[in-house]
Amino acid sequence: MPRKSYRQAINEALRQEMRRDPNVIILGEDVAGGQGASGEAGGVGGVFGVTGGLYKEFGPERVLDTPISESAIIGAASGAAVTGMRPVAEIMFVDFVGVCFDQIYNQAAKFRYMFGGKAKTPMVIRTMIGAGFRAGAQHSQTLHPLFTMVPGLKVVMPSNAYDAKGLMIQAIRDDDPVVFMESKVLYDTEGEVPDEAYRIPFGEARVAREGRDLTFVAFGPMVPRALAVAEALAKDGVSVEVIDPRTTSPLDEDAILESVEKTGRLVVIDESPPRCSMASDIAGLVSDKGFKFLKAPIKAVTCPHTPVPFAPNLEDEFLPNPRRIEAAARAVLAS
Amino acid sequence: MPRKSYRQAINEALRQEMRRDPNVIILGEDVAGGQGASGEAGGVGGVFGVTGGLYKEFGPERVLDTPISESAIIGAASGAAVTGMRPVAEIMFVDFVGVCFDQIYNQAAKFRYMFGGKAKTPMVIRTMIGAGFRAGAQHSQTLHPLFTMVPGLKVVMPSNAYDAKGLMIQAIRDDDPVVFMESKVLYDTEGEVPDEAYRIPFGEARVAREGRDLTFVAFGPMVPRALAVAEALAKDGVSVEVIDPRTTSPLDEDAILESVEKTGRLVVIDESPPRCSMASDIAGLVSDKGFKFLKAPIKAVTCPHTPVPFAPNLEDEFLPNPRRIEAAARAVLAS
Amino acid sequence: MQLSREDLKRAYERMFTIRAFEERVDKEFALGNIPGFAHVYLGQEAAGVGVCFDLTDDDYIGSTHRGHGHCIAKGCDVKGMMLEIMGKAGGLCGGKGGSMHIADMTKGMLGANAIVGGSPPIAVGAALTQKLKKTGRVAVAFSGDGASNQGTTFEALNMAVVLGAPAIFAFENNGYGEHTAASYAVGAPSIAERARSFGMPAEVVDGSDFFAVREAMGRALERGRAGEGPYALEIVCSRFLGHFVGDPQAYRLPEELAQARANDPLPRFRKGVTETGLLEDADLDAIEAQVLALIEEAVAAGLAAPQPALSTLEQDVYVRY
Amino acid sequence: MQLSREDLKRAYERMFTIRAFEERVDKEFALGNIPGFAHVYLGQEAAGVGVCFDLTDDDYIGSTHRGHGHCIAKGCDVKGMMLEIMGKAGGLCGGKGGSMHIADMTKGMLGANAIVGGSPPIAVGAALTQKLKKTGRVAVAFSGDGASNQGTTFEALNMAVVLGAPAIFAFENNGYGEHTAASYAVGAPSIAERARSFGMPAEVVDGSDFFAVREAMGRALERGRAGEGPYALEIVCSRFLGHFVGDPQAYRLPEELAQARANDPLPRFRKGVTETGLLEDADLDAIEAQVLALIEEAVAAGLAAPQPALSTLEQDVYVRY
Ligand SMILES: Cc1ncc(C[n+]2csc(CCOP(=O)(O)OP(=O)(O)O)c2C)c(N)n1
Ligand SMILES: Cc1ncc(C[n+]2csc(CCOP(=O)(O)OP(=O)(O)O)c2C)c(N)n1
Ligand SMILES: [Mg+2]
Ligand SMILES: [Mg+2]
Repeated sequence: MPRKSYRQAINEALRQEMRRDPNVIILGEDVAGGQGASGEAGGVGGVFGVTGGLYKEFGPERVLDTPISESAIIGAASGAAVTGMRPVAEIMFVDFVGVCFDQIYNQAAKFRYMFGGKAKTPMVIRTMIGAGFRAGAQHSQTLHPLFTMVPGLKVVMPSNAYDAKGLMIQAIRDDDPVVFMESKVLYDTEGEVPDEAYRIPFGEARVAREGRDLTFVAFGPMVPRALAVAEALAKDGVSVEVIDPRTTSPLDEDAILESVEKTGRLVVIDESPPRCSMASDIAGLVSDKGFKFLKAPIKAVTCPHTPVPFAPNLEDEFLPNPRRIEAAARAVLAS
Repeated sequence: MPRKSYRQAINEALRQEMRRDPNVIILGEDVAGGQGASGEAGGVGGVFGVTGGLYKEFGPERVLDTPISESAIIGAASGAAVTGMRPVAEIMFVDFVGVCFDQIYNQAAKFRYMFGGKAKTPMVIRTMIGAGFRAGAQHSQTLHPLFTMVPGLKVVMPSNAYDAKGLMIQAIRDDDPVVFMESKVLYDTEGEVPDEAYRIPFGEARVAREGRDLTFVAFGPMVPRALAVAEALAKDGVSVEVIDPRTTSPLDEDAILESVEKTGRLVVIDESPPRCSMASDIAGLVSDKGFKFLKAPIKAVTCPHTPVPFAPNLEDEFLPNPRRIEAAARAVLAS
Repeated sequence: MQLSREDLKRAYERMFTIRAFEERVDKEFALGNIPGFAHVYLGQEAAGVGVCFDLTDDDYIGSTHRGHGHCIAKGCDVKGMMLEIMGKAGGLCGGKGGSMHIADMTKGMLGANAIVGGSPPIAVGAALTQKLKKTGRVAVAFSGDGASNQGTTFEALNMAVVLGAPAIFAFENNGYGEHTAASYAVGAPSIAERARSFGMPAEVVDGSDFFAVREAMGRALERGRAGEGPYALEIVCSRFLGHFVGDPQAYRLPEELAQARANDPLPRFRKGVTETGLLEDADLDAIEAQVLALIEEAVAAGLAAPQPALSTLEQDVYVRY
Repeated sequence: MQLSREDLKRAYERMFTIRAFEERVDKEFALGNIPGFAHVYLGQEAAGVGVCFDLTDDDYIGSTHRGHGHCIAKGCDVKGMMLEIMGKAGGLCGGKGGSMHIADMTKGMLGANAIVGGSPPIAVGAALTQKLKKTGRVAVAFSGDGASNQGTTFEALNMAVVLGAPAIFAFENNGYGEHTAASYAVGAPSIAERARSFGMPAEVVDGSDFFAVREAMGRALERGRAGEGPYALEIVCSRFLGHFVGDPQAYRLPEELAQARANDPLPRFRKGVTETGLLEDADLDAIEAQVLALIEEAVAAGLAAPQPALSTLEQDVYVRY
């Protein structure tokens, strides 16, 4: 199977869906780039190149650059969605969501329910997440709990190139608003990605590694980290199962509970401050429905309750790192 | 001790702090009311009357009506706070926070940390929370998890008049941004409230009722509901301890853990959809640090994963109601 | 632009339906038959009807918390509205929306909106669809004077210009945002001028004159249907009652309220069409009688209707598969 | 308004400090000594220095992601800035802020801001303090042409008018928001006109002319210090390099970039003051030498400085008690 990067996988998904369905449009800041400039338009394709080349193929009526007006971007997308389009809107860094959050959680997410099931809002919000780029407190957040808590939103966190393509295609064909969280640190990671279109249903976790002694649940960019620690622990004879839920909403509760039923031990690894996080969300699930399986406390490896610091050494310490993940695993195994 | 309503208690706290410190100002929509109108100015005092009379005592330089521009309200407050004032800004219903969330979580909340400890931002954001008013999906939310997850914010949820006054005075004197969540359904509830100023420190839970068999943790408007069910269960010989954390950030972890150490059983009652909620947050805490005390699964009684419905019967069912609280308690007691 | 007798009757029928509906809402609210909040549209009927008069079901509007009038003007079913406002099964949103969230996609009604400034960005999106699909249709964003100060509204104005979307911004300046006067909260000398400075044509129009509103809207529509971009109208009007049902309005002097009633758009319309002989008083009286019967029926149906089934509580959050 | 020799030297010193600082940032970034993103201010020096020239430490500015120039213009310590940008202990924010979050309250610098449109509301608050405390001080909100389209910025304009706050909106129109031209993204014919329509005086000024900027700012300051309310400046300028360090700028033709360099504010200043005999080339050369030494020192200090202690990671989130 051809190897492609996470970035290419997303780009391919967008391109294939745009070819398939003329209602799919892309809008956001610099998704084309160069509009109104003295030089060439369409040569940018997003600050990290994810929408590269789409303007050239589909033109200005399908790939729309916008002013820096995120509320209007999201509103334009949801208004277009309820009237027949399938927009893919970009909020460049997820950190910017605070200027347009109303249009997401009070508007697009609520239309279907609030209007008694009579509206459908098929739109995707693409956004980049995560620390590790030394980009400081306002360009490094993850914020998936913010979306996960909102009824009416579906929330996707692909951890690898294959999933990124299949989940994006599903997101575009889905009839609800979907927040699609792209990990900056994963853009250049490669994997086997089929050329043809395929979808990965939402709410179906992937068992990224099978194991017996301990369950890791990890999201997006934390999945490769969890796998690396699992690998290291295997050398010590510890068998770790790694679950990648792929979507935080809907969440594949069964997959998590089944794994904990088998292992009796759980560590959640999540790039987020700890309070009201996915780490606590999973703990809430398992300490209720999986309580009888538990042989040890549930541990969370998260970021501290701080903004993302700029200095590289502080940022590295801020992220759930192998040392902290391993320590949590050992603590859970010891009890 | 004089009896006062929750509304009066907050009004009194504001008034006393404004008298004490000329840097305390109030700003928001219709906090005075009637500006520019043909009739009288200052006669409104907020849509629920909480700031009533303050304009008349303190005038337009201390009680500032604003346009419907929440980002500018919060920005004006934080900009005033870092330059020497102690603003109390109002976001009328917490539901409106989506239009100004950036100014809260990326700006005011992050200044202190992001600027290396060199800025202080003493401001209070007053806002009204909760369902039960048949006000529909965009005027009935609670959203405390949204603030609790943000490092740099302190989050207050008073459940009674006495606490409301003491916590508001603390909030105003605090040197950090504080989100003060006022429960609409509690405004008319009365309690004993001293005339003089007093403060209740943040992060100190109140044991609202002592008990042996089971711990309820409840927030804001859910505290009286939890107490009522505890009362009912007492008739059946079940002794429930009710913990009111009073602030969700900082959270009094010790009080919760101590209670669970004693009872071994926990039900969290929270007005919020379930995902990434305070219910899961508390479960995360206890399933780690209190695991060894637990004799039964941790149950959460929350709202369903839906927007707030308008129809009264649906809204009543949406809220954690006595039937559901009691069922959870019995399930936990039975296992 | 001269309207036929049938058109004139339709205009009056729409305006009077709003009038009668809202007066009844006010009354049923006081009787406890309507839960929650209600913001009535009394006094602004000519604005909504004038704007929507020449729209089709394939044109869209986005509305506000004060949305009943817009719904009726856009052709929503009055009985379905009343049931919705009463929180009953069979309401336009199954009772799950309520007064501030009535929507009807089949009528191009994108929803009332309880967030001030919530609709304009959405309307730009609906307008964008029309542009991309080259339908010649438009989308209207109703906003109040208060909403004209919300950042989302400003962004929508600029976005519509940049995308060349056929969005029409109908600013209903009724002088107040809640209990604060527009003269205080709108720092600009004029909402229309401010909109114009974003790069679109804009005009001020007398909102108690149905004909003036409709004509101004005609210019906006002409531009929109021709694919030439957005347009803004500042429609100056007055609300007869308080911000919400129950607001005592101490901040407005009796003279101001009297002045508002003196400009009542309905008698003005009646006077205009009867004096010029276009319609007879009897025509209008017949319409009124018919409308009142309809409202009566809607209220009776609303009172009789069951509450929504509890099983609907968790329905329609999102598609499940 | 005629400036003394000392003032002129100070002006050049500030502009050249920005120039040398940013050229060095560009270089150190390429060498891997500066982590993350960097948005340099090359070409816009006269704008920042012109705006800040007559401000005191008790006047405030709110800045942007492109904030180094504003910091220097407002008097922030260059060494503290370099350490901060390198993420080192001893940086102005202890290494926790970085390029996009430099702040110095003692200099009235409220912070660079990585959220486009983040600063204007905050600056209005700082201005409100001055109004309420009757200090005669002002607060400046720097924003780009791109930021001029953000809802928060529009709200801030209106709020400043309504509250009568002495806020000065300095829109630096460098023609681009990232890789999109202002001619595309700003639907309005002019940013200044758009601001004026909010109800404040506004003017367009040539941002490569230090004197023109300072004079326009003088008018804004006069109004602000007198307590008469806000003011807007659209400062037309050009950025020499890409949006961030590393942007190849294929969207700008070579001629446009050459034109930008031809309007370089520094030679223009030098030419102006030497031709009229106010200063000698030697004066300016001496300043340059001095500044270059200072920057050299700052870089050396930055490279030598330790990383922040890991114990600071969880410090200063909020006050604990
Ligand atoms: C974002 C937001 N802020 C505040 C409110 C509360 N609120 C509801 S209606 C209203 C006044 C709106 O005034 P205007 O836009 O003039 O409309 P009108 O009520 O006059 O029709 C306010 C402040 C809200 N619903 N949403
Ligand atoms: C709310 C928000 N949206 C988008 C961005 C990404 N972004 C950073 S700088 C920039 C362009 C800003 O343009 P302008 O205001 O003209 O400033 P300039 O870079 O030209 O100085 C953008 C889109 C952001 N930081 N914040
Ligand atoms: Mg109004
Ligand atoms: Mg720019």
